[in-house]
Amino acid sequence: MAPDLLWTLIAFFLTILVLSYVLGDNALFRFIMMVFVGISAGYAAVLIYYQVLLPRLIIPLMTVPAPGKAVFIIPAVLGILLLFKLSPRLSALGNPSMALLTGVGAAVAVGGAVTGTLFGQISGAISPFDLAGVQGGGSWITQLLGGIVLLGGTVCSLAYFHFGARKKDDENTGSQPVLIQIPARIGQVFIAITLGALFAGVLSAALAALIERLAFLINVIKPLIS
Amino acid sequence: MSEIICPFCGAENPIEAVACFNCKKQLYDDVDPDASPPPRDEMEWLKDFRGFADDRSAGTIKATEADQSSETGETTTGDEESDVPEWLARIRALKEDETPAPAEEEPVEPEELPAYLGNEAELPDWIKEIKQGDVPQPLEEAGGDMPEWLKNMAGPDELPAAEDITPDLSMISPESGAEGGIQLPDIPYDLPGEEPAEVDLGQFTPLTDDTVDEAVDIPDDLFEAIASQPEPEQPPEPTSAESQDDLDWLDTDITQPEPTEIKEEQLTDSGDLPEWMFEPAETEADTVPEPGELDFTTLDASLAAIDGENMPAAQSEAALPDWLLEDEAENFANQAEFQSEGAPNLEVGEMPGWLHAMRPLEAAAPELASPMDENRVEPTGPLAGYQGLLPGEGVVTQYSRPPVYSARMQVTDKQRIYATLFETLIVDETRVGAPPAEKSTTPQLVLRMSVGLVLIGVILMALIFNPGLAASPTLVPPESVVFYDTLQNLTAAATPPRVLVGLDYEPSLSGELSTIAASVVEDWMAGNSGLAFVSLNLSGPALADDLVNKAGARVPAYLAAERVINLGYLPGGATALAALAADPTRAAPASVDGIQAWNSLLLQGMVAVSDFDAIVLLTDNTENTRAWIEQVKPAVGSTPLLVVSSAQAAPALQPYVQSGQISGMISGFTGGAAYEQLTQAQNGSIRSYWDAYQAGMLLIAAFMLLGSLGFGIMNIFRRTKKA
Amino acid sequence: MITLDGVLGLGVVFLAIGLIVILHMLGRDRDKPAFRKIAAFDALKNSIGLAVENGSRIHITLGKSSLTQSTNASALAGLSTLDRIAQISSISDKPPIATSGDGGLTLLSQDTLRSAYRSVHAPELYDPGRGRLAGITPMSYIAGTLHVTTHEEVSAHVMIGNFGPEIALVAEAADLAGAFSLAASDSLPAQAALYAVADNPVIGEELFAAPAYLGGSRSHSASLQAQDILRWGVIVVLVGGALLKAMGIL
Amino acid sequence: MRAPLSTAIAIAAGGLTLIGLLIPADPLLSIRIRLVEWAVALAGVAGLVAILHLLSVHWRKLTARRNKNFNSAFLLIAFIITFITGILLKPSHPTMQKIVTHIQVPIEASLMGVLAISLTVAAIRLFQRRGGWMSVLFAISALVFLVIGSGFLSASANIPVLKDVLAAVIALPIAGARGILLGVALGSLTTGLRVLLGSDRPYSG
Repeated sequence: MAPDLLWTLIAFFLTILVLSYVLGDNALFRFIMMVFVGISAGYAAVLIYYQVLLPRLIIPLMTVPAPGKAVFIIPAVLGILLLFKLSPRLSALGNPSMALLTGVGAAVAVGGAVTGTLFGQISGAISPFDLAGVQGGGSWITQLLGGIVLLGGTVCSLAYFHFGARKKDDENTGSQPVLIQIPARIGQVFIAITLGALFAGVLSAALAALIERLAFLINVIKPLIS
Repeated sequence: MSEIICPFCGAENPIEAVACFNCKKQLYDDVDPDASPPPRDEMEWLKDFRGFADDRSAGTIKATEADQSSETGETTTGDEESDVPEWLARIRALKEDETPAPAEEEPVEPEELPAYLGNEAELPDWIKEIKQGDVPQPLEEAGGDMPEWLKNMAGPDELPAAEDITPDLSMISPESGAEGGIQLPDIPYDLPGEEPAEVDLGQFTPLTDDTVDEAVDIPDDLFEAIASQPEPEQPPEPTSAESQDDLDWLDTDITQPEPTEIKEEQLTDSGDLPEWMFEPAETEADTVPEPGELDFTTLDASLAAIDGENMPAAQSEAALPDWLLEDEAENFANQAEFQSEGAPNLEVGEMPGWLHAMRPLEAAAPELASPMDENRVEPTGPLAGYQGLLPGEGVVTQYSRPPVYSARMQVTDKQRIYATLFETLIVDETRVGAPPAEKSTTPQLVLRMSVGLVLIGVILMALIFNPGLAASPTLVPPESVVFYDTLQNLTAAATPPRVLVGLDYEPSLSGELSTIAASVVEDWMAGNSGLAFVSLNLSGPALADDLVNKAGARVPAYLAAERVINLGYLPGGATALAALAADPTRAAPASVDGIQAWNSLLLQGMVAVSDFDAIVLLTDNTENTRAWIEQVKPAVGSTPLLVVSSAQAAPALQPYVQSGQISGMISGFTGGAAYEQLTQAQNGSIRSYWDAYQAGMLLIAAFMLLGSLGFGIMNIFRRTKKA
Repeated sequence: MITLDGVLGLGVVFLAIGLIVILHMLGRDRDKPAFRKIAAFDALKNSIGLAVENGSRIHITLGKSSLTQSTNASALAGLSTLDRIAQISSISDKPPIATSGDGGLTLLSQDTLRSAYRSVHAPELYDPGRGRLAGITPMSYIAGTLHVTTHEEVSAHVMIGNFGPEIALVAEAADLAGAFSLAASDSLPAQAALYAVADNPVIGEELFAAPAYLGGSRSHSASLQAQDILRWGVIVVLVGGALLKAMGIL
Repeated sequence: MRAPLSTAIAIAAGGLTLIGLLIPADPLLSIRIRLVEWAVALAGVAGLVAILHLLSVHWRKLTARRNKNFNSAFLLIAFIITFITGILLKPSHPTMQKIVTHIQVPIEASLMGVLAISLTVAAIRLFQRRGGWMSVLFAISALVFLVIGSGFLSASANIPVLKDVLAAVIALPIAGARGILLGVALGSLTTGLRVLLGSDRPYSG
């Protein structure tokens, strides 16, 4: 049997077994899921070794001359310390490595949130109000109205998430002032519309995946039938 | 009418019978066959009563002594109140008031004792009497023929030394015992009959060597005293130290009214009690504490606390262990018998009518029904020869019907109304509702299965027959138009463009994205563009190769080996992108094949991301696209960022499109189909799926509409039902 | 190269730090600030109580975001939530189980469980097997989490982190198993899918409020208050910027 | 305070990286790049450690006295085969490509297909699960965008009014999405800062 056909048959049966989940959870599906987790973990381990550790740690440590080595020794040591996480007794030795990882990660999250999303979205929200450069040949009134609706929607959606509330007795949850409740309600409308649109998008993507899989099954069966 | 069952032949005899009419045997062990039986109405109840007195502890002796005095004609005290027995006071109280005093109604609750002590108004009559100071009086009167040791116990300040007391105990005469007994309050009269049983246990505990050793040092003369006791199994009396401890223990009882605590204190503190008293108590410690005995000690203590002048009596009584009080009671019993036997001609004391009238009431109480003679010797059975055993058959013969008391509760109308109100309040709580039906997942599974099968069936039909009914989209979103224009402009340029392609979709969505991206990559290939693939996910490099192979197969003229380089996987997500934006040659130095990418023909001379003519992002997730926009876009300046996105990410990416951070975008099958319309591609890959896609989308919409309507209407009905 | 965005960004960061620190210092433990009611978190508290009562397990899944990705903030919030839940349910017969789709996140979930048990003086409850990697790729992570859903006697699933819409498969499996499910994600597609599938969906920013609503430390409340202040700052900037733009000044 | 060294490392590394991100000028930029490289390498090691832990968990399940899970054996076997093959052949080898394209892709894409059915069922049962006007709006919006997404309305694209209406409707979700994104950004900001201030220390286990 040609290796390509073998691979195709493997893909064919895997597709059928996974789609059998539509009929309910079953032993074959669970078996396939476990195999899948194992294979993806194996593939990831190989990729991490060849594309992360080898080029970023091991090779530089072996090739880079002494002065520059120190730069690679630190992550190597931290990496070795991280291996102690496998031992419940010695796992604390890996904490500094995790601390560095977490600190850098937090910084990346903060930097991205500020320069990327905050500034990006604010400039995006106010850009329709640039009446000087009306896009697409549309009238400036349409653009302004559109901008106002979107800005209003954005502001109200933001207001919906306001957490503060009036303290009632000793409870830590209370009601919000009307000044916030009204925009919050309007914000809910926009959020519901957005979630609905996103849901349709997710359904569309998932349906596309299903169609592609079913088309694959047909393509495999067709030659066998004819 | 009660009957007596013969313990020997089981024949029933009338209650007044002394000997069984059937077997002619004595029905009572404690009746001397030689002695002429006294008239029933005089002696029978007295015998019972004496028996009762025998098994009562010291308190009862007051009543016994009163009877005896009625026989001997001896008056105890001049105080009228004092010679009225407590039970008589109770009967009077009963006559006066329908509701009996709690002390007589039920055994004294230890918890209530402090209240008793604290609140004088609630004190039972007997305690009031003591408080009136009529108890010490007999002590003074009896002082004449009081033994020396008892005189010494006049007051707490004159407490005699232990060695003075201990030997004299052996010389206690019935009289002195009686005198001593007189001081004792009649508390045990109200106590259940189990209490003496416990005392018996104490008496029957064998005095082993261990116990002797463990006991607080017992002087030799104490053993002589034991030997001089009428019963050989009488335990040794406490030493002076113990009696002193007893006094302390009395005091502590006030502060610790809890019966169990008191008992434990007695049990645990071996200094308080000698070992022989300690052990049996231990055996009973496991059983439910007997309020009787505990009340006794506690109340003694309360006596001590109530009035300072009562101390002598309390102390003298407390100084004497239970078994000694028992012994005094026996002496009375023996004396009474002795008198009845030794002086048959003596005129029998007249039984007062009131005493006779109340006797059935006494007989009714179970403890009164069992006369126990400590002198009786077991005639038969394995315990033959033992003295002071509980007479089983004797008890059998003494059963009598308990009196019937009215159980009717007298409540006022107001109380009844409150009760009814309360009942209505709790009726819902007490009603057992039907258990909530367990949520069944079967309908959901059936719905899931049927929806899945229908959807798959419809898609399969559309794929197999491909009717071509679905019209290609003519509405093309502006961002797709920008995408198309940018691509066309770049590929139309004199020098083929070099494009950085970020492959950032998971295998799960490769069905959608590889299909859309294939036509885009084909167009880049058609313009002989140089493509450098970089991926943010692990499967990316493999998916990139697969995409290039698929697209390259449709553009035979394109030399993929020269024009395409796969920079592989960029670990670190946003940080890797930041590194890529800062210095691509360091972030992705080599290709997946291990070639130094930036020295290759394709990427030669490139040092920054901005050197690329365009950045094309094939993505299925918003976050990584955001990372590209946040980290890479600022570094590339005017270089266009074109996005081919999955339909699931498109709405979330719209803000970035509108803000101009994304130059152009194709999203989902719809965007892909629109792009194919723009490129006029004849056999685009999306076209083959279009019918199935549109049918599937409309079917899902129909399902959703039907489901929403159905469940929405059901909800409305449910609400109206509730209303 | 110093850019205006960078300087402004630094200003925003220092403003946020100042707000958090000041509000943290002003806040008192006894007089915690009041927040609006979020039904999902009330339901979560109840389900934790029920899980402790009936001796079933609570499953917290932290998503697939790598620590080096900008989406890791949701995972960090998930870790704080895991810490609180582990503390609250420490008296349960079955300690909670945490799954994740990233290596670093897995190790952090183990550390979080360990420190949570130490803080309630029950270090013996810690079992590294309770903080595990479900799968290293996004879909294998879902596959591994599905396995936990069906095999670990879980009565409550708490999904807090960065997911794809495929997390809906886990929420559906939880629903079929009759288990409670609370789902919060910073990913918009995942939020949309979970809104339809999960029992108690948490929308957008509410995800970051989970630790404070579960009775977290004063700093959690302070950061929520700071978020509110910054929110109105952003609203003011939006409106002001729009006006200035319309007037051609900006 | 617990783990002072780790906390100091987290605050220092995070602070330097953040400043380097916002002010990309040397030496801050080079420090940030270096720290990020270290973090990436450590993330790789953490991935391997977590994978080893995953294997140990399934090994325990396999060797457990009670409730043995034999599927764990298949997981371990699948891992070993893939790992050895990958180490020997390297990731760029066609066989490794096939593992992705003929094993991972079919399984993941099929799961995505199953998700389509799950979401359809969820959409049908939406009002059974929860009522409220927000759900009604969600359902209406989803329906409208499903129809638009299907391209069904493209046939009637010539109607000018409909074209404008569709353009306006398609733009509507932007407002909500922007509001959510801004909110998430604020949440990310404060959450990240809690770590940078040493208030949250998930690494102090």
